[in-house]
Amino acid sequence: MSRLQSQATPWLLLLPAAVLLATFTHIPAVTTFINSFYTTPRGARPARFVGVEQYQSMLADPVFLAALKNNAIYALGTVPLAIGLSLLMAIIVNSSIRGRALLRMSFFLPTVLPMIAVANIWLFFYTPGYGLFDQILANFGFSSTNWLGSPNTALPSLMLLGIWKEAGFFMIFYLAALQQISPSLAEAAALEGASRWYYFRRIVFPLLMPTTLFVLVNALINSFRLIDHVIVMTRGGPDNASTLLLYYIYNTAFRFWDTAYASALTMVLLAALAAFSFIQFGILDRKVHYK
Amino acid sequence: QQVEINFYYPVAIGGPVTQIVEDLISRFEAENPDVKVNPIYSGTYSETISKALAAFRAGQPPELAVMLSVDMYTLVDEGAVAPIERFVETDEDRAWLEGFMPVFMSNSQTADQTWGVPFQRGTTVFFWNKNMFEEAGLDPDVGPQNWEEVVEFAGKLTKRDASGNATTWGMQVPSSLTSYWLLQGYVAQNEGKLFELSGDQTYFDSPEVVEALEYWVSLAHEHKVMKPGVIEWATNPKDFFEGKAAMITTTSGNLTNVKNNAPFPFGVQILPEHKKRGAPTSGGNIFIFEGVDAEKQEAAFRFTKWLTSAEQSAEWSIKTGYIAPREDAWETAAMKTYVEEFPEALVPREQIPFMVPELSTYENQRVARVIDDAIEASLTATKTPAQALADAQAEAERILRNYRN
Amino acid sequence: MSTIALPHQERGASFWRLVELVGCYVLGLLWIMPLLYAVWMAIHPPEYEVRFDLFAPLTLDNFIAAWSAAPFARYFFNTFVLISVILVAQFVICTLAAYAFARYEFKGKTVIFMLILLQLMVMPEVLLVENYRTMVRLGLVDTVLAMGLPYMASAFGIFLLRQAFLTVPKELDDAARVEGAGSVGVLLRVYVPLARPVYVAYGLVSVSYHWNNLLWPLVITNSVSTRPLTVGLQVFASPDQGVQWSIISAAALMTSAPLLIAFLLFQRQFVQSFMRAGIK
Amino acid sequence: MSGIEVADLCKRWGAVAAVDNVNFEVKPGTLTVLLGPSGCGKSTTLRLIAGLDSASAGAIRIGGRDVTHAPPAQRGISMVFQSYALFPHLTVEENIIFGLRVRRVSVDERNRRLKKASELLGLGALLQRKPSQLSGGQQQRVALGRAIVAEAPVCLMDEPLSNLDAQLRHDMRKEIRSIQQRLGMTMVYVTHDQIEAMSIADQVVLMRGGVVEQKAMPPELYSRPATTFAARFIGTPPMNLVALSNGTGGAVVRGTDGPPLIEGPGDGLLLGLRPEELRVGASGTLAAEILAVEYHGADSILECRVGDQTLMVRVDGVLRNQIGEKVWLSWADGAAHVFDEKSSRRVDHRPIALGARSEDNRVLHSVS
Amino acid sequence: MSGIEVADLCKRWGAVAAVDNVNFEVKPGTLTVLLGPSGCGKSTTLRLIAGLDSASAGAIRIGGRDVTHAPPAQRGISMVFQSYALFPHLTVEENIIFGLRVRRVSVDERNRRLKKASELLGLGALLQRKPSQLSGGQQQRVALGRAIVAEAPVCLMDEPLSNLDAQLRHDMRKEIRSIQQRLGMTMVYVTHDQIEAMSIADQVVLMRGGVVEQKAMPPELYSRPATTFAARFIGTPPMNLVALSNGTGGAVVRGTDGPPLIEGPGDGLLLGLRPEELRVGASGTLAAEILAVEYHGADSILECRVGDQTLMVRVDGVLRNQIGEKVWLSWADGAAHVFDEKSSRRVDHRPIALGARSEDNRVLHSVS
Ligand SMILES: Nc1ncnc2c1ncn2[C@@H]1O[C@H](COP(=O)(O)OP(=O)(O)OP(=O)(O)O)[C@@H](O)[C@H]1O
Ligand SMILES: Nc1ncnc2c1ncn2[C@@H]1O[C@H](COP(=O)(O)OP(=O)(O)OP(=O)(O)O)[C@@H](O)[C@H]1O
Ligand SMILES: [Mg+2]
Ligand SMILES: [Mg+2]
Repeated sequence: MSRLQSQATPWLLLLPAAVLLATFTHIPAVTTFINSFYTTPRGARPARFVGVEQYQSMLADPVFLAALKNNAIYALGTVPLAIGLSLLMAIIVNSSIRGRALLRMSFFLPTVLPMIAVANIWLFFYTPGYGLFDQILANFGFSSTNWLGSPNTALPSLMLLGIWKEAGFFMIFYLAALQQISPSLAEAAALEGASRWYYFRRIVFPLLMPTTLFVLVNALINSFRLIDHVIVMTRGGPDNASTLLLYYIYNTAFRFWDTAYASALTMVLLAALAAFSFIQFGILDRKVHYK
Repeated sequence: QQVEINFYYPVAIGGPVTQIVEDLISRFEAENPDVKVNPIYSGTYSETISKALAAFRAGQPPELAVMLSVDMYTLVDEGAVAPIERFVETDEDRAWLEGFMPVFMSNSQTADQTWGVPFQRGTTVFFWNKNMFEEAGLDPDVGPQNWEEVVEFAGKLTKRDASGNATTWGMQVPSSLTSYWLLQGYVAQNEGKLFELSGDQTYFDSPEVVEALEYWVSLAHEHKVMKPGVIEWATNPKDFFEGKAAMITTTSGNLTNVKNNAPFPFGVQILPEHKKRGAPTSGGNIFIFEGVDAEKQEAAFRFTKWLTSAEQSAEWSIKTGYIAPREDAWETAAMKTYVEEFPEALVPREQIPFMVPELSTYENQRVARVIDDAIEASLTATKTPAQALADAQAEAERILRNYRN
Repeated sequence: MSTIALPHQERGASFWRLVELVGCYVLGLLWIMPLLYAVWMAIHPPEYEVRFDLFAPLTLDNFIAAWSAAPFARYFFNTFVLISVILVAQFVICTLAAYAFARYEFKGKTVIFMLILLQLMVMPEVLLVENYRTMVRLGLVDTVLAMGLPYMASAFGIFLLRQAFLTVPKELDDAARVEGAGSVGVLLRVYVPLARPVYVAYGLVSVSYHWNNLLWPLVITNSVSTRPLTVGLQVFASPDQGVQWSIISAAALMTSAPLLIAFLLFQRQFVQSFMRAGIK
Repeated sequence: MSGIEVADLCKRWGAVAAVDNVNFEVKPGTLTVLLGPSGCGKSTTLRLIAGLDSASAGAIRIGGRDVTHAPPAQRGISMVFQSYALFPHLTVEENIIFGLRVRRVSVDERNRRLKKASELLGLGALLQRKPSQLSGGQQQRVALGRAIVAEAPVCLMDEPLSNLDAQLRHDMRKEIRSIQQRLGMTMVYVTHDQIEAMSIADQVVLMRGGVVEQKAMPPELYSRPATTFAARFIGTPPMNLVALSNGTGGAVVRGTDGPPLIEGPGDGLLLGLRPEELRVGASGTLAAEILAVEYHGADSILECRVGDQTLMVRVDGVLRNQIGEKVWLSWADGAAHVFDEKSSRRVDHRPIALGARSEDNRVLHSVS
Repeated sequence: MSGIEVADLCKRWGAVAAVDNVNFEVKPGTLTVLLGPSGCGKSTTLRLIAGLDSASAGAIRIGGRDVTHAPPAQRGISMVFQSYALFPHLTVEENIIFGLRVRRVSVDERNRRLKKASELLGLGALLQRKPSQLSGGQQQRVALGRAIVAEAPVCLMDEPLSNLDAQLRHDMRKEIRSIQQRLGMTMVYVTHDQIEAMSIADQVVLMRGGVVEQKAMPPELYSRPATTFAARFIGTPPMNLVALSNGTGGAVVRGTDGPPLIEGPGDGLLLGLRPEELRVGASGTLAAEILAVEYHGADSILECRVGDQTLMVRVDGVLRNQIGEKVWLSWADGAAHVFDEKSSRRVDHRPIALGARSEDNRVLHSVS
């Protein structure tokens, strides 16, 4: 067991992972950054250095601004709701309620299914006139709504699907965290005369803080990463009312073939993701740590 | 030695298209044992060009693909497709190429070369539900003939429940994708035009275009005879079958679909006129790709020629509802029988004299998206048509500026 | 029966207890409803899509129609190959890296670990433009390999396995070494078998992730012979004109069926796997 | 100040009776230890008293009031858990006053009690720390503090020291006892450690398989074990139980022919002799052969064969005897206990007075 | 059969020396115990011998061969770990033959050794179980089995019994000793339990803070501790160390004015008296006041004040004396140990013979 050999071993073990990660994460991130300062090469015309021009046109691009705004609304709308619901679900499923397994299944099932499949199914629910939602609402005297066809409802419709799909996923994390809480804490609180709500507010919720943080960051990332339902249900429409950032990148790169502009857009996305990781490692992690 | 070629095709209409394509291919292969054609179903038109261009850029293009005729400039700009003239050698070849109707060729030629071969071409036509016409006291055999009549009929046909919510809309025009195409019909009827055939100039903010869009929007907002917001292409025929819409405009490619699925007698006619008759062409051409062996290109050409010859054109038209783009196709026996049994099939053909080429520019996908957005914005009342079109024109200018020199 | 179980509390408030209970079940029903409805649509003739009738005739026609309308068999096969390739590669690559992090000390360990964790934020689909170019350069566009490659070195997998390896008692490692096993021997004979539940958990999470993944495969595949189910479904369900919801439902359910069935059969393992994967 | 009465208490988990008709009384201001091997129902009994589980049958009275169906918070009890059950996200101070906050005790009162408890337990410097920043002993003190500030008349403790090391356990035990006596608390204390039980209790309730085996003060438990189980559970090494049989002149050790040790027949009886009460000498009552010697420093444990039975003998210091050597065992008159083999209960007996016997011509029975 | 020599062994973790110049020798076929408090470097020493850590300095020889830099597998050792280190995914059988598989021992040979070991340890019926299906004692046996089949001349054990309960620990200890002797293994055994060390060892190496405090056979360690640390580490309660001071006629207990206990000056000396060697009576050598009594069943521990110092006394059974009562302490002549306070090393002394003293007019010094 020579010294040299034992020092080389970890590097050899890391090599395949490092090469792949560098090739598909680190180097692309850097080249994206570089490419965002050039134009898109087309046919006979090669790429040309244009400095920050791509970023300037981005600021003047109404679609980009709409995408940014939509994504912010999407995140702010889905994340807190999904987290709140998932916590509620976790608490339900963690209790001794009859039919726990069935409830857990119904909460979790949407998570397992492909987004593309459920989006296609939901597409029908949103169909004006005879879709599920309109059928149900018709019973209460509501008129038919063009859910995906109106700018006011298109994004919220996507958000609803997003919440439905994600809440069960986050529930699992809360469930795991709840099961980590020693039952003797509940007993100690009961002995002291704490009500259920008090116990939840003062003990359970604070103890779940690390989980909440983890879920929060994941939910934020997902809200910028998952666009399958946009592709299927609205294609960003109407009039970009439901265009999300990554969808716009996808469109720009693979529909309009403007890869340089797409690179600049990607940099914005990366900046957003970096901000989330900053939330996790920078600010909140310190506050919620008690271990 | 067998030559293998890949054939991307989209499905843009209802019906068992995949099967029809496969049938045709197996017949071609029987006649040409040295060629093997792999049909690859590639989704919508826009997905098809995405895929095909992606594959081309990756150095593995399909030998041929059915893509929107209007994507010609994009494809030419990329250097992705080969001019058809390169393969035309014999007189027979020349006769075949000249046999296409000129209106379809205007979207297929630029720089004195033909880049795509008209294949699944269509136009928009007008359908109505005869039962509802009768209920509303209209003559079930005559559709509305002009813009005003459309509004009038639709008003009569729109049904509302006690609380005033519409249960049936008088008129429905789809607007979820490539809605510029329907706008183009209105624009043509209004004696205007959307773009220059050179592919580097648009006229989105011209008064004729603005009026046309204002008319369309007025159906929903002023006259309240059309469902507000964006109407899905996919659900439009379904709404018609379900009785949620009494009159619809949709692609002629839906003829067969409507014929098979409408549970009531229906009427079909060319689009109503305004200042004059007018309608856009639409649909896909077959493109032969660069970047593959000459031998394969040649096989692709042979397949293209076979597929668009009179016999096959007629068959394709009969089975799908697309317009056969060649005069000689209409002369075939099969076609003649079909038209006798189903006279409605003649309707798209009637429209040919009034047709204008579909919007086609450089960066066509992007420009189309710009005008589509403007239409959606107007239909959803986020902007006035004039404002939306002015914005769209500015954006189109920005995009196309680079292509003028 | 209380949602947060405190012993012996609030016995009297049975009315609110009941309201609460009903609330729980309503939420559960609401959540499963979309799927039940999809199943309803898929197993009845199209006429019943929009008409709810308990006695509507059952049919498998929708499935048959969907199956014959697109080469789903091929798509299933592609997905299966894709998932197998990814899973095997992930297991091997992540195991090696995780072992290095769990049991070796070397310079820059923390920095490298951080760099790897970066991928938790920046998934390959975020960089799809550049990754596409890379694949073009490698000549891999429209191959199964291209679909899988960016995911093979999974930061999540490395992290998870590292955690698992860290919980392996040092004494077991020592014992194996005293008994004569070398580095690789210790890894294969001790760490890997002991981390088996984590492999199962990670495997399930990974399978469901890649079964469901759409964007990257959509971008990188062109042809039927590589397209996975999700892309196949996307292509299938997006004709511009006219759709039949019952057939789309059937197709959507069909593409989800293996996961759905696996989930129903192994619900516990699934939930526990995700839970295990979630505990960090 | 309230005493506790546990009457006919039963707790069934499905078919298993974890607690089976348990009766005992804890006098106000005294400390009762529930002692017994793992799984005997100690914790269950305690949890029933606390109201954390509900009784299948029987009654619990605290301070004369029937609390069998009262929720825990209304029983006037505080409790210290084995794992301390400290809230990990709260500081020591917040942990201690948690219950006072819940009960909306006034801030002044809260501070007064906190001050008193933290002085009593020496926690003053730790009040702002989180539990994870404390040692095991300090955590234990915090748990104790939480119980003290409640100023509940009754305090329940479930193996409160089992997570601590031996030295700390010893110190904390003294501390708990002293606080209990100083504050005059009524305390029920669960442990499976007999030394802990003996050194801390006013009364020991020895349990086994859900039933009470013996209730007694510690010295009585040691000197008059009621059953063979009690006899062997207390003391290390445990009491030797030697089977007797009928012999001439009284009961003899089975497998030997004398001497008679107690009056009357011996069949079905067991003679109990504690290892530390046996003496080894060149003369004595029973002839024995040394099988093994284990050296412990202060004392050594001898394994001796008498007849066909093995006895442990504890002797001080290093033994000079050799393995295989033959010796005589003797004991004081009061040191012998007799049990019925079948019921395993203690029976009264009359010992036969036996002088030390010098080595004689008796033949030791060897076992083949 | 190989002995072990550990010469000037050092192990530093950063700045801390976990093992500091340790020397000892283990004769072939004997059992040496490494004893000491937590963190004293026992495990580290053992791991250095095993080759699981590498030495910072010094040498290790096994069977005369220098193995300081050899990997564990080439040192001819087997090892039993504190937590047994059984592979939870393998059956008992697979666990036992793990090493033989790794070393590609032939199947026949493997079966032969497995059979032998499982007979020796009574594991025959358990071979197909997983470790989790075994009791602690059975798991321990399997760990032992794995060490035995290796047929390595040297066996190392790191607190192999610390996870077992008292009774089982006692039995297994005897079993290990008997196997070690029967197979003639050379064994190094780590424990922090002095009773365990005393009862099993041929030689005890007592460690503290990385250095060897004393190497000796068990009785010598008890009867002639080399340092105050050794004196207090062996025995419970630990040896009383009483500070002496100069007095008339010899050294007296500090804070008293007599009687003189040893010849010469007393300043800077400590008198060591084991609690179990002190006698309490109405007469004796030292006057004392009883501060506390702790009852343990077989014996009681008295806390007594002598001068300004506190002594523990172990007496048998229940004590009839009261707290606050004044008594006399006495001890046998050989029972006194004397240490230098500064170096804490043992020093020779000449005791002054003292007859029992009847209660007289001496005034007990009370501490203010
Ligand atoms: N929640 C429960 N469900 C079913 N059985 C239980 C439950 N709690 C305890 N038991 C059973 O009741 C019996 C008594 O358990 P209890 O915890 O009171 O024992 P204990 O004396 O405290 O033991 P230990 O010293 O191990 O803590 C055991 O057999 C146990 O398995
Ligand atoms: N890997 C390590 N890195 C740094 N310090 C260590 C390491 N291993 C042990 N030490 C330190 O070395 C000293 C001796 O540790 P060792 O484990 O040998 O003690 P021990 O006598 O076995 O104690 P215990 O009875 O608690 O097992 C301790 O102070 C410990 O903190
Ligand atoms: Mg217990
Ligand atoms: Mg150790």
